[in-house]
Amino acid sequence: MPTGEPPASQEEPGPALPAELSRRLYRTMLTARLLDAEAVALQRQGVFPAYVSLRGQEAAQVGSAAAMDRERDFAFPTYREMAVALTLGVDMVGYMASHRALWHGGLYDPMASRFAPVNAVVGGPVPHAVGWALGEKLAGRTGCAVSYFGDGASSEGDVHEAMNLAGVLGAPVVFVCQNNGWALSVPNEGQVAGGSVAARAAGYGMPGTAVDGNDAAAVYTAVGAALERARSGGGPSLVEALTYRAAPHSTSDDTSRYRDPAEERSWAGRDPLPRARAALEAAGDADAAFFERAEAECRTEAERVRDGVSAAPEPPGSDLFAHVFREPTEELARQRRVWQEEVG
Amino acid sequence: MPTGEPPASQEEPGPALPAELSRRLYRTMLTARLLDAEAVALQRQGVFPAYVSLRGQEAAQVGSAAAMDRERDFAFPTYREMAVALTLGVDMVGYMASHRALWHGGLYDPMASRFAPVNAVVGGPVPHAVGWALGEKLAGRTGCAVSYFGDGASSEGDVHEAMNLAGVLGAPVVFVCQNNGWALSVPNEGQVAGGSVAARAAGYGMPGTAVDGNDAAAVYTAVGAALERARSGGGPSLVEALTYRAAPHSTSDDTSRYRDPAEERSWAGRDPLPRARAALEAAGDADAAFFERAEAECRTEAERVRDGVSAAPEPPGSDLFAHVFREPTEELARQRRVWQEEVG
Amino acid sequence: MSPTATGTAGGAAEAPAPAATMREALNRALDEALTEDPATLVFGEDVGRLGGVFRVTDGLQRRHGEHRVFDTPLSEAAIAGMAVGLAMNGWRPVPELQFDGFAYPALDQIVNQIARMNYRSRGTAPMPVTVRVPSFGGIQAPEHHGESLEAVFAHVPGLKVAAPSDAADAYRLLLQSVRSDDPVVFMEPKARYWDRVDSPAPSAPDGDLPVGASRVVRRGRHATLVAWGAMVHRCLQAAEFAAEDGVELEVLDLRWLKPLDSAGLAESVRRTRRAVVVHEAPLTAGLGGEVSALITEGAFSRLAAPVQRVAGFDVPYPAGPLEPQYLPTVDRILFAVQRTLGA
Amino acid sequence: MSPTATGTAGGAAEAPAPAATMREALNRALDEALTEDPATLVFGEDVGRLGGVFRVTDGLQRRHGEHRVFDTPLSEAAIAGMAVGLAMNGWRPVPELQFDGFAYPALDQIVNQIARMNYRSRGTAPMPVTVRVPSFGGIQAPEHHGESLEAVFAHVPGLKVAAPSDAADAYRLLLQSVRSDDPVVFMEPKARYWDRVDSPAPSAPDGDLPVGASRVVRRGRHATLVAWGAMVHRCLQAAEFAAEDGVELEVLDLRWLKPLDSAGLAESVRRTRRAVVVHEAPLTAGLGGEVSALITEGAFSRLAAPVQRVAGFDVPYPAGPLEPQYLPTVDRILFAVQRTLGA
Ligand SMILES: Cc1ncc(C[n+]2csc(CCOP(=O)(O)OP(=O)(O)O)c2C)c(N)n1
Ligand SMILES: Cc1ncc(C[n+]2csc(CCOP(=O)(O)OP(=O)(O)O)c2C)c(N)n1
Ligand SMILES: [Mg+2]
Ligand SMILES: [Mg+2]
Repeated sequence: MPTGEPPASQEEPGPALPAELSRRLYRTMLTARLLDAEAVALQRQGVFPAYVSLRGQEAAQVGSAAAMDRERDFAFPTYREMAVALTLGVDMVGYMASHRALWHGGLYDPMASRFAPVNAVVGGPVPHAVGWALGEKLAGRTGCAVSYFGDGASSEGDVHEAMNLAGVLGAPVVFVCQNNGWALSVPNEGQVAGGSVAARAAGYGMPGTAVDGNDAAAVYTAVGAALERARSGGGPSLVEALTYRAAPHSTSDDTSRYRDPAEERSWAGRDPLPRARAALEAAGDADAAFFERAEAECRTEAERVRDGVSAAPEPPGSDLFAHVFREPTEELARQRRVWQEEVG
Repeated sequence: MPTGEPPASQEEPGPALPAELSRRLYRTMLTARLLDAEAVALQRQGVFPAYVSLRGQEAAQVGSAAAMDRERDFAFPTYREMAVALTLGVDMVGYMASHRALWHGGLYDPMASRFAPVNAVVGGPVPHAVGWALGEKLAGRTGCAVSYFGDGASSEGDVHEAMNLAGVLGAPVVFVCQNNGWALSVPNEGQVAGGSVAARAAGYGMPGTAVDGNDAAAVYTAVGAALERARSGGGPSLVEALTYRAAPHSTSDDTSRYRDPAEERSWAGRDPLPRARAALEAAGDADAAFFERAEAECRTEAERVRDGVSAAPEPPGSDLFAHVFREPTEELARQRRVWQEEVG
Repeated sequence: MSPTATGTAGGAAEAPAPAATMREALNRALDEALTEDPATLVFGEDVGRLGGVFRVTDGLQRRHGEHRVFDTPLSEAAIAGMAVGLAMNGWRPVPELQFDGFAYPALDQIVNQIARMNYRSRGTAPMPVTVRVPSFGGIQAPEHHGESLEAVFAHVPGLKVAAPSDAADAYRLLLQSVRSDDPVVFMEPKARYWDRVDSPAPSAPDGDLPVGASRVVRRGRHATLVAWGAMVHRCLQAAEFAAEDGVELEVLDLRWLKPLDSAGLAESVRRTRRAVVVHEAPLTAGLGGEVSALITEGAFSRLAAPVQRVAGFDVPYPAGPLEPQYLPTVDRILFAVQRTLGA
Repeated sequence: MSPTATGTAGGAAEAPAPAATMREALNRALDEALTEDPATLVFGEDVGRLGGVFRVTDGLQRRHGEHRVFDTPLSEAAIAGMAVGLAMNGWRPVPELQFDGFAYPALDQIVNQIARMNYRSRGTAPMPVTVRVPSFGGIQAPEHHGESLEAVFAHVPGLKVAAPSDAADAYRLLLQSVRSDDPVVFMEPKARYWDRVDSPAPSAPDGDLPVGASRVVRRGRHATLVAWGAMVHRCLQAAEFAAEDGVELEVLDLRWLKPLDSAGLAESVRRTRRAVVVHEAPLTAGLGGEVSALITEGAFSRLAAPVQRVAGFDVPYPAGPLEPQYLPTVDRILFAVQRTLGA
């Protein structure tokens, strides 16, 4: 489907979720939205060299991550999955440290958080998810891998190889493509032949679903079903969350060069946060007091993370050498001495 | 479909072709079969270090190549497209020189033959075909590229990137996958998730057809339609020719380690040559005299090529340096002098 | 400076004024190449509508049309691979790989296809491809946006490799590369994109320099500093400091990393008797080893000290605050000079 | 010998008898690794049912099961990429890339992922991956089946690189690599697969050699030949010839191409005062430059002549009849020795 025209499915209301869950999703989305705004501000203030905003994709990220089993599953993100990290309980100061360029992969513990290090290679982490999932199957465990990637990444050879491999091995992995309409300056028409990433799944013999990516409940339900299927031995599947990159590609980007503000406005009408709020209200699952409290508490949390990452100490120069090998080499020790004498 | 079980479509008879064309296809297939046998013999005699037989795939190769316009189109082969070369009128002594290891790419003129140099990187040449096809479109010419690859190659990232690119650019290219059931020792089940390469086409928004690859007429018709479509601006399409690698992967391979002779026997019953002969006879398009003459003339041609490649001179050592650059460098000239003094 | 900082580029296709930035100079070179040869094509990720994340291709699509300057999907291997087919069909492709670290997915097509097709076809299949790769570090970018792959590219038979150090030379080198009928990997020093300073003293009218020629950008007699890309400027800074102590350093800008100017290296070091080679890439198996070997082979009898190497450490290219700790500093260069003088 | 020649391999997991071929020795090392650590996995193209095109993995699937030794689709990038995920999930992957030339499609995953994950995760994500790559030339194979990528691998921070020269050492080095908790690229010299000869005089009980240690396989005093993989044997042949003329050549087998044994190189050349480094890869930016630089840095005052390099030429690896013209010959090695002695 051409970028900008929201998919038909977006008109249908998402399936109803338990009130408690709906409220949790909303609160997490709100925290993500507020923290995202803080991050953009930190970049403007020069605290972050650059930042990649996920604004508009909160429902796709929170909805998909909330469906994961935090004890068993493992997420493989790109560089834009801040709300996934938040949903999975990753140390957000450590996560944001990646955007402050304190450490490329972030300063959180990826193994303990079951959320891989931030990965800047488009398509690169997708085969990792398949390998991790195969590892679960080989070990007779029941965890699933969730592989996050974008519409642009779907053009990379690694993504194809990973999907085919997952199909052949029956690996318990869920491929979550956030199709936000744009890969930097290139819209879907110039990126995804055929127009649908979900449609690729059939070619690998796995289920592929396109869902309204701005409806957290719809995403939660689709990813939940895919996880259930993978967990019960049904193999991989693909969920394409149709959403929109409401912000520029990064704080250094200039959308005026390549996209029509009208498109942004049309998608603004489908902003996942007001929608979630409206749904909660319509269902009578939340009252004014809830929204007031949520606003306050989420803002406090966003500010806590903002202050934490701003205050985080820079890693010492010696960290250059700290994690290159687990079994140190004499040559690197020698270079460390050179650094100590001439730079450190 | 699991390897070994020939597809249902194989039961249906292929569409009828003009008698003259049917006879030409048969003669080319026969020459390929005989030349293939000569090549295997040359390897046994130690004239070729190794050889990759195409036995069983004559219909897929001759049928597809015969549909091409030799004045306008361009073929991008792998290492197993001998019968494609033969059909396109490539200098076969020059082609076979590649198997005698006289020159990796072969000693024919690829540009004049409109048949790219032999390419040993599985999947590697597929993006070349897309680039060539785009070049035709940009130039306002009407040629099409034909990209040959195997079932195993379909797992490579390059093939995916090329198909997506072709779809996005509307490049006039026909992807011809010869699914011969095996990628060296790995059958389709372990290679092609979902079981069908043709089914991948839909994911790129292009037509994909699986045809009986042992029926030259069926392949000719399917590829002809795909070329017609591409030539008239309809963009890329994919034809999967379901066939069988009747011989080992190469003369150094040992199929007893990985496949059941019963499978080979079941496919032997579908050998494209007897089938083509039967079809010619059934249609009354050829008589005994024709088959006798064909046998004799094709054998003569196969022997001419065999004798030619056996007698071909080895390239001089100085050819090491001859074609590295079009604009020579002093450093390479210096190395050539070292070679002259110390080796040549 | 961020990897996608915005900016503007010049329009006209004449040689850039000395005060043009390297981005503007490169933009004009591409504009001129597109103008002089209708077979020239510019394509890659975000090079069309956006004009490139560094704006090096800014305005080219508008001026030369969507058929000759176009965006591709996110497929590095296919970008390099389609260049092969386009070249075989008579075109002169100038693909861009958006960042150094993302050249790896294209490496198979560059090494096994682009660099070999002329050889494989015994000189019948043309391959006039110039692969532009914004390269090297120094701009506090995300991971994989600060890599130096020159040692990898220079090792590949059939490839030529260029890396300019200033705006004026970038213009000349890029035009020379695109006009070449051999494949060239063109490594653009991101850290110098916004820079207007040209090298003080080109040894020759650079326009006449053949492929493979280096140039002495500062004359000196006590030791030779050898560098390319952004490190040339750093060596010039080091030479300034050294001059204050009466140490006269010669600075040689290699410009071409393949073919390498072994004669130019030997000539300079035979005079100065001492050499320090400086690069951003990790030390081990970096191009500094090759340069050191060439100098030692070409000037052994005159060498007063072993060639010193000042390079990045053997660690993954680090994030922001550690970047200045990783890259060769003026101090490290001067320490190395001291070691050669001490000997 | 063809790239898929058949053969048999030993079964038991004890150290190979001196008379075992390198293929058998490697097979036994993998067998032992699979036996001693249930987390070890062997996978790649045709390594399972077929037992590998060189039969190095022959019988392993039968003995250790289809879950621990398995075939993958034809996807080099995914083979390397899945190793990352498997390692992060507690496994010890030993993937095979079927041939050197087909390591390029996997290079992005090797360089940008396998080699960096431990660093990127600040030491939390384990990456005990050993990537086996049948490498180098000399077997009259098709294009892309005779490449030497050691200079590329050795340049990558976070990778270690090993290349054995004989059967017994291949067994020890492969076990040492698989047991290492760091990623190792293990380059197997195809041309020696069928070879039974072990090196005459290991300088030490090799079992005790740490990662990065080279070994002197022949003692001499007039010059040091430095090599790895199949070129070690060629250097030993050259040393035999030289001995007839009373020239005593020392032969140093590097074994580890990262980390490099700079101390071992310096120690040897300080004694012999002359060195020749020999490799199959093209000369320019080959590992020979690094070795030459290390020797010159470590033994400058003792060097009687510049380190000589005998390498493949800067041309694509050629087909059959040209192969012996491309690869370093005994003659070329002896000419280089003469040059060092002449100086
Ligand atoms: C292999 C690779 N190529 C190019 C880039 C540069 N780059 C970073 S993000 C991006 C666009 C990615 O688009 P998409 O996959 O849709 O993800 P989104 O940014 O929309 O979240 C590009 C081209 C990269 N990081 N990795
Ligand atoms: C990139 C790459 N990986 C591995 C190989 C080794 N190899 C050569 S042919 C082959 C099997 C190819 O199978 P398929 O694509 O089905 O073609 P077929 O041999 O059946 O014609 C393999 C693994 C190669 N040549 N290129
Ligand atoms: Mg996107
Ligand atoms: Mg096949």
